[in-house]
Amino acid sequence: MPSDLRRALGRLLAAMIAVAVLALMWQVAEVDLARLWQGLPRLAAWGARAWPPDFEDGVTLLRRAGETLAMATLGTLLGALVAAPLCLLAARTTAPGVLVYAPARALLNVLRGVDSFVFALLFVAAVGLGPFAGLLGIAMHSAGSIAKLWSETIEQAAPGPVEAATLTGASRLKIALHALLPDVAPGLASTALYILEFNVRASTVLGVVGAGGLGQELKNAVDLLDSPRVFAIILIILVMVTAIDAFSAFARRRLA
Amino acid sequence: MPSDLRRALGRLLAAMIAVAVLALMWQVAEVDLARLWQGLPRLAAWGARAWPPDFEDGVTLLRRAGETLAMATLGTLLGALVAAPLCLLAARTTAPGVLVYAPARALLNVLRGVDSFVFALLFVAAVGLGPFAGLLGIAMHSAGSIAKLWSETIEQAAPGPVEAATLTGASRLKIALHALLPDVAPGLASTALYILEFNVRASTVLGVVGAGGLGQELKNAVDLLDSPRVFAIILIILVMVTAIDAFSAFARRRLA
Amino acid sequence: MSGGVVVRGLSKAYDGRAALRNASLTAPRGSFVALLGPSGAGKTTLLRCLARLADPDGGEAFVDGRPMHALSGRALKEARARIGFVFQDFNLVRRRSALENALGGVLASTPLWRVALGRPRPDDARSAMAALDRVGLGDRADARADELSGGQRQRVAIARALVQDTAVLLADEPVASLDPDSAAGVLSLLKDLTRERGLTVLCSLHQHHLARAYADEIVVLAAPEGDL
Amino acid sequence: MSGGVVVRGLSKAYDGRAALRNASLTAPRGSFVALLGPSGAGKTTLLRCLARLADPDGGEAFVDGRPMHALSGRALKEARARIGFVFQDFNLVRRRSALENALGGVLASTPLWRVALGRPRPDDARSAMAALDRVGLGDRADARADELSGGQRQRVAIARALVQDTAVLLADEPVASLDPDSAAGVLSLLKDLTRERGLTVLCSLHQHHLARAYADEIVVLAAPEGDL
Amino acid sequence: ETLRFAVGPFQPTPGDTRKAYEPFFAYLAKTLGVDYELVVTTDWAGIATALATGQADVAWMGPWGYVLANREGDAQAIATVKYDGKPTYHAIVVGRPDLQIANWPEDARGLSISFADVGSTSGWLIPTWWFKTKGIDPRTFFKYRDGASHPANEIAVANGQVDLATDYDRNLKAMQERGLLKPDQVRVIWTSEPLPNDPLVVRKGFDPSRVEALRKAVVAIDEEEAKAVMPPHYTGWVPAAHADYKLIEDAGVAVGKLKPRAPE
Ligand SMILES: Nc1ncnc2c1ncn2[C@@H]1O[C@H](COP(=O)(O)OP(=O)(O)OP(=O)(O)O)[C@@H](O)[C@H]1O
Ligand SMILES: Nc1ncnc2c1ncn2[C@@H]1O[C@H](COP(=O)(O)OP(=O)(O)OP(=O)(O)O)[C@@H](O)[C@H]1O
Ligand SMILES: [Mg+2]
Ligand SMILES: [Mg+2]
Repeated sequence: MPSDLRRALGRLLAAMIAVAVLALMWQVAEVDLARLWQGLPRLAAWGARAWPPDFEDGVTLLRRAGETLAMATLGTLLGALVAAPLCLLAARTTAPGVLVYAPARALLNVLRGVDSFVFALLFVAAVGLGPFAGLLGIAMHSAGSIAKLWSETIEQAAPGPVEAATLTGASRLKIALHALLPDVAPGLASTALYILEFNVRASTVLGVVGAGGLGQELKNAVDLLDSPRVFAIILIILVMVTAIDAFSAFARRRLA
Repeated sequence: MPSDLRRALGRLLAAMIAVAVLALMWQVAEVDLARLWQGLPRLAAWGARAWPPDFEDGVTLLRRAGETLAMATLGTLLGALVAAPLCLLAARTTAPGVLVYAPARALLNVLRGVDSFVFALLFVAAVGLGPFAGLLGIAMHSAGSIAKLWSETIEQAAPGPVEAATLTGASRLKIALHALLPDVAPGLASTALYILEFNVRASTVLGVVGAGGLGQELKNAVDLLDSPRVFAIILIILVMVTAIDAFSAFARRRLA
Repeated sequence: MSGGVVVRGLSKAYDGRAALRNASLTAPRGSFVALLGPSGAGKTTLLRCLARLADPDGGEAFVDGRPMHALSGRALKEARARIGFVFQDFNLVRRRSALENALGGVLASTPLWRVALGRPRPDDARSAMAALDRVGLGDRADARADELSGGQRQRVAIARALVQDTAVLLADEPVASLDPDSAAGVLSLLKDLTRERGLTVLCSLHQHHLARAYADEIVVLAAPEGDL
Repeated sequence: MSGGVVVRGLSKAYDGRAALRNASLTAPRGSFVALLGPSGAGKTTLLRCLARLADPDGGEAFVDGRPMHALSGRALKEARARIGFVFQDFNLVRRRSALENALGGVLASTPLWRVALGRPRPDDARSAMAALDRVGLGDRADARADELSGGQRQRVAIARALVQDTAVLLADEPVASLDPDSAAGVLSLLKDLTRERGLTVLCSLHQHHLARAYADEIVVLAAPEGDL
Repeated sequence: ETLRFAVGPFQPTPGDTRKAYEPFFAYLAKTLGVDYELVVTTDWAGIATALATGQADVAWMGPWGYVLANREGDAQAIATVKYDGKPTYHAIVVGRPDLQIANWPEDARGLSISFADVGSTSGWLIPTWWFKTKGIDPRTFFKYRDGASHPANEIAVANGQVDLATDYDRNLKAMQERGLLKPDQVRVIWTSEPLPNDPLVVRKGFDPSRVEALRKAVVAIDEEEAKAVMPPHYTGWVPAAHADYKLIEDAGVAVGKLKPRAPE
């Protein structure tokens, strides 16, 4: 009973702190729901100015989309290659021990904590301005994201088959390939393709290294208040996002 | 046999197309490994200029970090609230039918396809400049990301318990709460906290609506090639990322 | 055709390979019918078709008077709610306690908020505890399903079906993981329920002597092909 | 203490609740020992402690002469590789075929690239097929584990342990999901192996008549508490 | 009664901008006897949106940002700021000091150049326009990138990251005075014709009597007062109207970012 009471008190305290923190954040963020409600018609009117989308410069936009897609795909691929070994070391259930697990997770945090455009700028020092630097920046940052999400997917995998494989005395890597991979493959595909999609959508990194990219065109069109062009660019991004989403669904079904 | 041959040929064709596309992307991205190799020492020298980190303006940075955290947390929370019902409609295994599934996924694609700073600008029309508009932008975009990742986690859940619950004749929502949620909870926590972390790191959205944010400070410092300040900001981001990662690990262990 | 289970010429193939071929049987209301047959004969397939967890390719399957093979939508949902099912591999929610799993049997009638907050109605909690007691698991009610032994899990699955309190119970080898005493306990409990409440039990079993001891009738399913 | 299985005073508790209390048994090399006991008695816990899938709280467990309770690191890994294990809930890789699962038994000796590309050595493939044939699953070798019936899955798990070809086999109710004929087939196969190859079998069973028919010795485990 | 002010990216960081510009808005609010709030953004899009939808009242904008806001949301210029006494400034192109360019721009062909973001008057619009009048597309003529801020552009040239960059004279001077750039680190290669300085802008539908009061209040700021409440070198305001920014508007039309205004 007293331990029950203590637990209840602890929960109450935690809940109170959470509410207080949220309230503070609410203040900082100047949340004002009434204003949002009243403003919605204005929002609609303002948004309507984007009609019809302006595809006059369509060829440029498509070229930019192609560049973006190329860089995002290669960058994500490279990131995934780096992530593949890392994720095994950074998952609680597959890491050889906390002496590997902790540094591996710290490394992942660093890779994610440094924005891809910062990595890209570093690589500018090595390979000069251009898409290659952007690609490398994307790869570094993506490796951190992919490995984190993968490691957490791996932690959720069914432990039984891995246990069975362990009893054969096989190496960790073989166990992972034989008993783990089939179980988590759809999840791995899902997150890798999400990161690819994210990189396709990402705006800042490629502009910084002078590599153009669709995100930069979007930012420019917004700066010029050219809503129909913004709309056109968003439609192109949407096509890419939808294609990647469809491919992701296909891959997950194949791997299921 | 002929069907086997056809399948083998199909695979070969797919592999060749994939290689060709990658080669093309390789071209577009101007990949040049030799140059990277030669440039690495320069990279190291350039990176070393960031030492020591410059915390002179530390108080400002901490305030920015607090603002960022507040906005990211509320935005992600709001996004997750929107995502919770959406993800059930957008998961193949829980959607009532393709007539709901397809539009739900399309909606998610739109939410992700429109960048959060574009959403934020739309909300400026409704609620004016300031953090609230940024928060709403983050929420809309995050809802799309969270619901996508959640729906794909749900698709991977063990079907057995859901089947058992279905046979009781209970409503979809009750089935999801009783039989699905415990199975996927660690995965849901993992991705929601990843999106929170992403929003903490995100740079563009808050500056556009005049809400500051640490990402903006980073962008500025990078633009000014102020490496010691960049380093300081990255260290602060790292602390937040590590804290969120630790909280994520804690939550996953609690829910496991 | 009022009550009970009637199967006529039921067939089901997976990817062109027959799993169940032209099966027929009748389990009148209040009877205990045992389903025997070698591994791979289609026992599970038959039971799943009866609950429309699988769609039969041909034939008819009536449960408690309803044509399961022909229902869909709302009607199917209602018909299913009247079927208790013990799965061969239990299908427990592994991160929920034995008690919570047993309470899954009354999910349909539990208010949403109670499901969300994990606060069952006191009556339901009592009947779930009673069911766990009857299968000898009263002292493990708070243990999580993934902390239970194989036989304990199977008994939780049985308790869940008992809590649901349906007219028909389809049980897929419900005592496979149980020791002889527990198995006898469970089967005589089911037998009693056929007498007391008119429950219809269709139950696949491996052990012939158990079938002979408890079943009113035994149906033997032959493997659709030369599968051992 | 050369070969076989020796357990002395083995105990294991989960969260302060005893799952196994002071268990002792001996299975000499080449013998077939059956482990009986009610559901929850600790049969699975004992077998898991023997393979060091669980860490015993006290006592000694020797398998094939090695002190499993005291090993760690490389030595533990090597000792484990000499133990074949049939899990109560099979632990198959559900998205792999029956054949691929059976091939899991020789994972340790298969080159990495073969594992990665799914190209087993022809010899291994042959012996895996032979094992599947012996448990009557030759015609289902290409079926994915999640497309198999309960009894078929259990037989794949047995085939995997046979393929591993170890000195000691720990089997946790390996025939619980099998019909009488299949069960007899599997148990006599194991019995033959004890004679032919000197395999030591420690096997938990529910059905007393099977234990009496096949085991050289029967060990009965009582529940550590008043658990049914 | 609160006036909502907004100001854009005039200084390297929003924090710097706020520090430099807040005193002016505080003064303005005090003179008009109202409360105020001030938002500092990192580009013009947010401000223009806010002005067009009635979410901000008064903004201090760049000329090109203003013209865009005027087109899209009917914002109106009411005064132009004076810098060192003059209501005009110049766009410039700076380069590394060691560049040998005798014949501009022909000799610069193939060099790398960094433009500012497309919302910038001097960093993007005016140079793009000028090159266009010479028959040059900077995207193909140079190794081109855009999107950097003005200070970033100067720093990039000073560090040799790019050969050339766009900026405006006031910024170069300010950075040199604050020690962010040494005098010999960059060289001015090209200077534009005089451009109208930043306007003070009010939103569409802003109360006309208020507009007059505002205009009077800012025009009344003399050099002494300006020293106290405005950033360094800013010396006051002259009255202005949309027509004063026709040059900018024409440039926007010429580079194809604005449609020609239908004759009224
Ligand atoms: N989802 C599936 N896909 C393909 N084949 C299946 C599937 N489910 C079952 N089968 C096959 O159908 C046949 C009948 O399976 P079923 O599970 O009904 O057998 P069973 O009588 O329950 O056997 P057991 O006693 O082993 O549980 C088996 O050969 C099995 O492999
Ligand atoms: N991971 C665990 N956490 C907590 N308790 C456990 C765990 N595993 C087993 N137990 C408990 O330990 C006791 C012995 O379990 P064990 O699985 O060894 O029984 P068993 O003899 O194999 O039973 P069965 O015949 O039902 O498989 C049971 O009461 C069980 O609930
Ligand atoms: Mg079955
Ligand atoms: Mg057991």
